[in-house]
Amino acid sequence: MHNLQLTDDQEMVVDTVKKFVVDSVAPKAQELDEHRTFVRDWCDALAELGVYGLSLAEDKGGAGMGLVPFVAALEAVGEHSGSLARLWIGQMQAVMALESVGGDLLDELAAGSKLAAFIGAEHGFTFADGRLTGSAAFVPAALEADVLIVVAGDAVVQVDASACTRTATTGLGLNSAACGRVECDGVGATELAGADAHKAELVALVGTAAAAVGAGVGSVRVGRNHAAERIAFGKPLLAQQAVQRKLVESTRRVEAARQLTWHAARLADLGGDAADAAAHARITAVDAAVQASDEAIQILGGYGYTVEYHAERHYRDAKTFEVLDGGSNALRDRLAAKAFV
Amino acid sequence: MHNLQLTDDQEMVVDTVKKFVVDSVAPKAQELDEHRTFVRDWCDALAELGVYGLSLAEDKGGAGMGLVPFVAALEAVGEHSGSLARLWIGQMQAVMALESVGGDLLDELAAGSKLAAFIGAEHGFTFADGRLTGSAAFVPAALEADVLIVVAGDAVVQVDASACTRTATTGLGLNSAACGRVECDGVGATELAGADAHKAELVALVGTAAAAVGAGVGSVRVGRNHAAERIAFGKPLLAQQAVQRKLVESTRRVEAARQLTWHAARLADLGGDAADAAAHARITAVDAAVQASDEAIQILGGYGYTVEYHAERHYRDAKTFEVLDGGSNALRDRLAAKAFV
Amino acid sequence: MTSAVQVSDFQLSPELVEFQQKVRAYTQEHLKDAARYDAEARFPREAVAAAAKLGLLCTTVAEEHGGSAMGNLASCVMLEEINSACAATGVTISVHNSLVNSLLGKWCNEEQKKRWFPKMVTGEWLGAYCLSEAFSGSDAAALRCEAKKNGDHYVMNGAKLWITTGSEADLFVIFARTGEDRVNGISAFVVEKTWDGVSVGKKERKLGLRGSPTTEIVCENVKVPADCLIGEEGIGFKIALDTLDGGRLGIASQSLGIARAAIDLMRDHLGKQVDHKGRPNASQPDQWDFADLASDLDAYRFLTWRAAVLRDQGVRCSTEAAMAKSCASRLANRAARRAVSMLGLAGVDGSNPAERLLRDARITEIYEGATDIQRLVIARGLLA
Amino acid sequence: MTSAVQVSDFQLSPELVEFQQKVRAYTQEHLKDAARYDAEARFPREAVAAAAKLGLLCTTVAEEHGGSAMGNLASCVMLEEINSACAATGVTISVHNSLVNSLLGKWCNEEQKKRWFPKMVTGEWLGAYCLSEAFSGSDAAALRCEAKKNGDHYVMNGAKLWITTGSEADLFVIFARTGEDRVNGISAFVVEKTWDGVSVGKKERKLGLRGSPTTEIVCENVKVPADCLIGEEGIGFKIALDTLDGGRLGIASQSLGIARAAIDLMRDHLGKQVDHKGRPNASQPDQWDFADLASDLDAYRFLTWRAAVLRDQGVRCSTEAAMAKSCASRLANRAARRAVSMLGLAGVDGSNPAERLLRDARITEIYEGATDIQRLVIARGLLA
Repeated sequence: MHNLQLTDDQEMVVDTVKKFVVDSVAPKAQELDEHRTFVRDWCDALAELGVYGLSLAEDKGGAGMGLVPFVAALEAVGEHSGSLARLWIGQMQAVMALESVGGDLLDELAAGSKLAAFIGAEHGFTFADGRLTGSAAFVPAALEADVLIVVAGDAVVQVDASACTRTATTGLGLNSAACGRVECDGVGATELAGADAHKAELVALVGTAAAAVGAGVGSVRVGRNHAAERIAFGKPLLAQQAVQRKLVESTRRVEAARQLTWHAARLADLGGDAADAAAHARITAVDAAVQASDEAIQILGGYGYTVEYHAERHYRDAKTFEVLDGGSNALRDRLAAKAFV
Repeated sequence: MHNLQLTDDQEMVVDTVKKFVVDSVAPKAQELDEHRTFVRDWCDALAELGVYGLSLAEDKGGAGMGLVPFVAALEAVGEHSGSLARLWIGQMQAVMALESVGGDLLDELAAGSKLAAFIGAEHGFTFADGRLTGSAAFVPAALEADVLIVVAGDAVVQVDASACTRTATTGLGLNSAACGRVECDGVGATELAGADAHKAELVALVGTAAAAVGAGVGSVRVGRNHAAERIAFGKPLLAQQAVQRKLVESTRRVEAARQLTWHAARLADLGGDAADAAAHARITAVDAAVQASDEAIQILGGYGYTVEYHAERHYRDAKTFEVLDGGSNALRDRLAAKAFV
Repeated sequence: MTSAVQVSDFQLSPELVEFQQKVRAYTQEHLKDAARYDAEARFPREAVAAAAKLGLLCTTVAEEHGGSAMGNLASCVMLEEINSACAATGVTISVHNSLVNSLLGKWCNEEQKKRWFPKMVTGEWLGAYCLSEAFSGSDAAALRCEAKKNGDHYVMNGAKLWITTGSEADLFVIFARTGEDRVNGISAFVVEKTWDGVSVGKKERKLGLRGSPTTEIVCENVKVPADCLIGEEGIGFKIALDTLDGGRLGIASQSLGIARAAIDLMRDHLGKQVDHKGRPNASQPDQWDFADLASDLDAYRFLTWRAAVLRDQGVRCSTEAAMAKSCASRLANRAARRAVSMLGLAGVDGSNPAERLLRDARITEIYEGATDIQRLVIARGLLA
Repeated sequence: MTSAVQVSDFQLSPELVEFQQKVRAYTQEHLKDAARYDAEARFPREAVAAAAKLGLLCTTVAEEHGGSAMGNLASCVMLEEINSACAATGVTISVHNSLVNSLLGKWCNEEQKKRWFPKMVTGEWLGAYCLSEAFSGSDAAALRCEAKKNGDHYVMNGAKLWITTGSEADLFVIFARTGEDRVNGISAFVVEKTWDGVSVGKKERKLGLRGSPTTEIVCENVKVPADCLIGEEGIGFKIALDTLDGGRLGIASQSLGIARAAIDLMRDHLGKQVDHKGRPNASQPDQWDFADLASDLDAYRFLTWRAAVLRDQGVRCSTEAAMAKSCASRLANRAARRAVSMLGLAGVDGSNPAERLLRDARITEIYEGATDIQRLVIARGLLA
C-alpha cells in the first residue's frame, strides 16, 4: 500500500534500484565511506540501470517517468549511501537542467557515460566573454566529474572539469562522493542557452529530501535492530519505553518528511509550482534525518559512536545535506522572502 | 493545485462547508467561545448541508465519499472553530461506528436530527446485563447530546444521554462544544451488535488531525495579518526576519501534518490499514497546531494574550485536542507496542 | 540598595532561607483562592494586603524610607514562592516592587521619596508602570503620550495600554514625550489616580492571569505638577530600560514559580505510579521529561539569582537579566504544556491547576520585554 | 579533599580565576594541534605531558600525596578550558583525575596510595577506568569479568570495552566479579599494564574524539596481588557509582568546553556581519539561536559548579551531577550542530573546528552514563 502513486513500470524501476542497493551498496557503504573511497562502480551501475534518464522526457531520450519514481528510488539509495544518493542528485540536476537544451552532452549525461558536478547559483560564479570565474567549497562529485555544470547569474554554462582547480577537502560527510573545492579563474566555458536552472534546483530539493528520508529510514532500522538484540537490565533494549519512544518519534518525523516529498514530486509531475512544497520537504526531511540518526547513535551507545554501525555515517551525511545547495536556513529565508516581502 | 485528490463532487461539498464556515462561523466563534455558548445552530447547519453522512456508504443512505473530503472540509471548520470541528468528529464517529449496523439511529445521526457524544474505549466503561457503568471526564457534546455511543470492552452500546449524570466542566478549550463529565452507574443501555469501534477511532484520529491542521492554518493567518499591519521600529512587524521565520516554520509543520492527514485518509479510502498513518497525522498535526498558535500569540504580543484575536483560542483548543481520545502520548505508546512488543 | 544577604556556593544565606520560609507560610495561608481569582477575574486584594502587612511590598526600598532593603535577590526568592501559588498576586507584587518602588528609590529626589514611599511601602497605595501604548509595545520608544510643559506643571495627554494593576493602582509611573527626539524626548512622571483627567480605560479579557487587571490608563489634559517629574527631562527612556532589568528579574522569578508548580504537579502524578514494591514505574518518557524540566528549573534559577546579585551590587545586568527572563519564561511554558499533556484529561478539565498554569505562563514570554527582545538584548550584549 | 577555593555569588574566587588563566595559557600554547590529533587519530602525548608538568594531573589528589588538592570545582574550571581547545586531551585528563586519581584517593589505603600516587600525580603514569564490557554498558552491574581469589592473589579473566586512554594508560582500575550477587559481587582492583596477561585489544574507530584511544583491555589469567584490591570485596559497584558522580562533572565540563567553542565560532561568524555603520546585522534567527545557546551555557555551567561544590564539600551529588552532565552534554551537541548549520559549507569542509566539535560532542551524551541513565538518576532522586 505504500507506493500508492507508482505505476507498474515505475515500481519496476524502483525495485531494480532497491535490489542493486541492497545487494551491492549496503554491504560496502560504511567501509568505503571510512576510507573516503569514491564509488565510481556504483555510479556506473546506476547508469547501466538507466536511471539517469528516469525523469527526462521521452522525446529527449529519457524514460519520461517524472520525479515520483526518482524520489522513491532515491530514498532506497539514501537508506544505505548518502554519497551515492548525492552523486545521483548531481547528475540528475545536470540532466534536468539540460532537458530543454538537448544535444550530445545531455545524451552522455543521461546515459551516464559522463559524470557531472552541478554548481548552483548560491556560489555566485560569474560568466562573461566565454570565461567563468568563481569558487565553490565542497562540491559533490567535483574531484571525479568529467564536466561541471555551473549556474552563473542568468547563464548556465558547462566547463571541462579538468580545466578547473579542484582540491580535495576532508569534510564531515558524503565521504564517498568525491566532494571538493572548485576554483575557476577565467576558465573557458560554454553557455548552455535555454538550460533550466530552476528545474535543477527543484531536483536538488526533492532529491535531497528523498535521500534524507532514506537516511532516516536507515537510521531507524539500525537503531531498532540493535535494540532488539541488545540485552540490558535483563531484557532487550527494545523493551525500554524510552527506546521505543525514540524510534516511534523518528519514524513519525521521517514519515511526515516522506509525505511532503512525495507531495512535492507529484505536484511537479502534474505541472504545478512545487517550489514551496519541495522546500518544505527538503527542510523537514533533513531535520528528520539528523534527529533519527542522532537517536540511533544514542540507542547504540558506545557502538553508535564507532564507524562500524552506520548510524554515525547517516548523522554526518544528514548534517552535510543540510548545508548543501545553500542550506536549510537559506531556504527558510527564501520561503519567507517569497511569502512576506 | 492544492486539492489534487478531490473529485468535482467532493470539492463542491468542501466548498459549501467552507462558505458556511467563513460566512457564519468565523465572525462569531471567538465570542461564543468566550461565553462558553454551545453552538447548536452550527451543528444544525452542518446537518442541513448533509455532511454527517459524507463518508457513510451510499447503501446506508450516505454520500459514500470516504474520508478525504471529510478531512478537507474539517480543516476548514478547524481553521475557525475547534469546538464545531470536535462536534462534527463526535457525530461522525457515531455514524461510522454504526455504518455496519444500520437502522433508525444511524439514519437520525446521519441526518443530524439526533446529536451524539462518543465515548471511546480509553474511558474503560463496562457493560453487562444491559447495564452500563463507568465515568468519563471531559466528553465533547456530553451536555447537549441526545444519545451517547459508548465503547465498553468489546461492546458498543447506545444510551439515552438524559439517563446519565452529566456535569459541566470549566475546561481549557473547546468551550462551545458542551464538554462535560459523564457518569453512568448501571444505566440501562442497548448493545449495537456489529458496530465498528475501530472505524470510529480512525475517524477521531484523522478528524482531529484535520481539525488541528485547520487550527494551525488559522493561527498562521492571524499571526501573518497582525504582523503585516503592525508597525514597530519603523516598519511592519512582518519585515522582521524573526517573525517571518516563525511563520515559515509554522507553515511548514502544518503542511507536513496536512500531507500526513491526507495520506491517512486516502489510505483508508483505498481500504488499506490506515491506523499508523492516522496516528502519525494526529500527533504531528496537534503538535503543529500547538506550536503555530503559540507562535501566533507571540507575534501578536499583548494582543495575542487577549481573547479578541483568536490565537489564544486556537492554543487552548489545540492543547485540548492533544489530550482527547486517550491523548497523543498514549498513541505514541500504542504505536510502540504495535511495532516493538 | 545593596543586599544584606548573599548567595554562596549556590545556597541561599540563612537569612534568605528564613525569609523564603516566611513567604511560603504566607502563600499557604493567603493564596488558597488562586483558582477563584482566575475564574472570577477577581483582583486578589486581601492577599496583596496580607503581603503588605508582612512587608513584602517594600523589599526594594531603603530602610530610611521605611523599606526592608532586602534587594533584588530576596525579591526573586519571594516572587518564586508567591507565583508558584498565584501568578496574579505575584505579578501585582512584582510590578509594585520591581518596577515602581525600585524606580522611585533609584531616580526620585528625597522630597519625592518622602511624598510617596510612606504609602507605597505599606501597600496603602499600589503602583503601576505605564510604558506601553497601543502602537508601541516592543518598540517602546515609539510612544506618543505627551506631557507639555506649562509653567509649574505639565499637561499630559495620551493612553497607556497593557497596564498591570491598572484599575487597582493609586500611583502611576507614566512615560511621556516631552520632546521630539525618539529616545531623548521621553520623560518619566508620577501621576496619581485621583487627579483630574486620569481614568481607567478598557479592561482586557485575557487568556490567563485573570486575577490581575490589565487595563488602559487614559490621561486627558492631566495637570501634572512639575515636581512629579522624575529625575530630569529626557532621561525617561533610560529610566524605563534600567527599571526593566529589575522587572525582568521579577518576571523570571514569576516564571520559575509557575514552572515549579507545573513540575510539582508532574512529580505528584509520577510519584503516584508505583509497582507492587512501591518503586516508581511511571512511563519512562514522562519521567525523562520531568527530569529535564527539573534540571532546567535549577539551572535557570541560578541564572536569575546571578542577575539579581549583580543588580544588588549595582552592576549593570541587562544581558544577565534578559538571559534569566528568556530562559525562565520559556521553561514555564514548556513545563506547563508538558504538565497538561502528562495529566491528560485532568490537565484540561479544571480539576487541578495545570490548565491555569498553562494560561498564566503564556504571558511571561510577552510582558516586560517579549522573548525576541530579550534575545536581541543578549545577542547585542555578547556581540558588543 | 575539601576545596580551598569557592564560588561566591556566581563568581569564581580570585585563586580560581588565576588558575583558570594559567590553564588558558596552557591551552593556547600546547593545544594548537587539536585538528591534527583528530585527523591522524594521534594521542596528544606531549600535550598531556605539558599538563602534567603544570600540575594539572593531580587536582583531585591530597597535598600529602603530592597532589594540589584543588578539588572538583577547580577540575571543572580546568576541564572546560582544556576541552574548549581539544576534547581528546580533555577526556584524558578528566579520566585520569576524576575517575582514577579521585577513586584512589578516596578508597585506597595509605600503603596503596604511597605505591601509586608518586607516578600518578606526576603523569609518569596515566590512568584508565575499566567498567564497561561488551555486554554491559548502561547496565554496568551485568559485568562478567571475574577475579577469583587464590591465596595471596586473584586470578583475573575478562575483557573490558570502551576504555578511554586504554592503549596509553599504565594503571587500570578494573571492576571485576568476585561473587555471584549482581551488585554486591563486584570488586575494584588496580591492575598495572606491565603485568602478564594484560593486553590491549581492539582499538575503536570513532566518529570523533579520535585523538583519545578507546580500546579493549583484555585480562587473561592475570595474577592480581591481593593488596591491589581496593577497599574490600563486594564494594566495587558502590565505588564505581560514587566515582562516576565525579566523572560526570568532568564530562559536564568537557561538554561546556565544547559548547563554548561552538558558541565562540558563532560569535565570530555573527560578529563579522555588520552594516555600513558597524552595527550587527546578522540574520535574526541566527542571533536568537546564539543568544539561547549562550544563555544555556551560563545556566548549565552553574549546574556543573553547584554539583562540584557539593562534591568538594563531601555531600552526595548524584542527582546534581546527573543534571549537570545531562544538560551540558545535550547543549554541547545542540551548539555544535547549530554552529555547523550557521557556518554552512564552512561548517562541514574541515576548514574550521565546527565539524570536529560536532563529532567530538556526540560522545558526551554516551560515555560515563548515557543521557537516559542521567535522567533515570535525576527522576529517581527527585521522586524518592
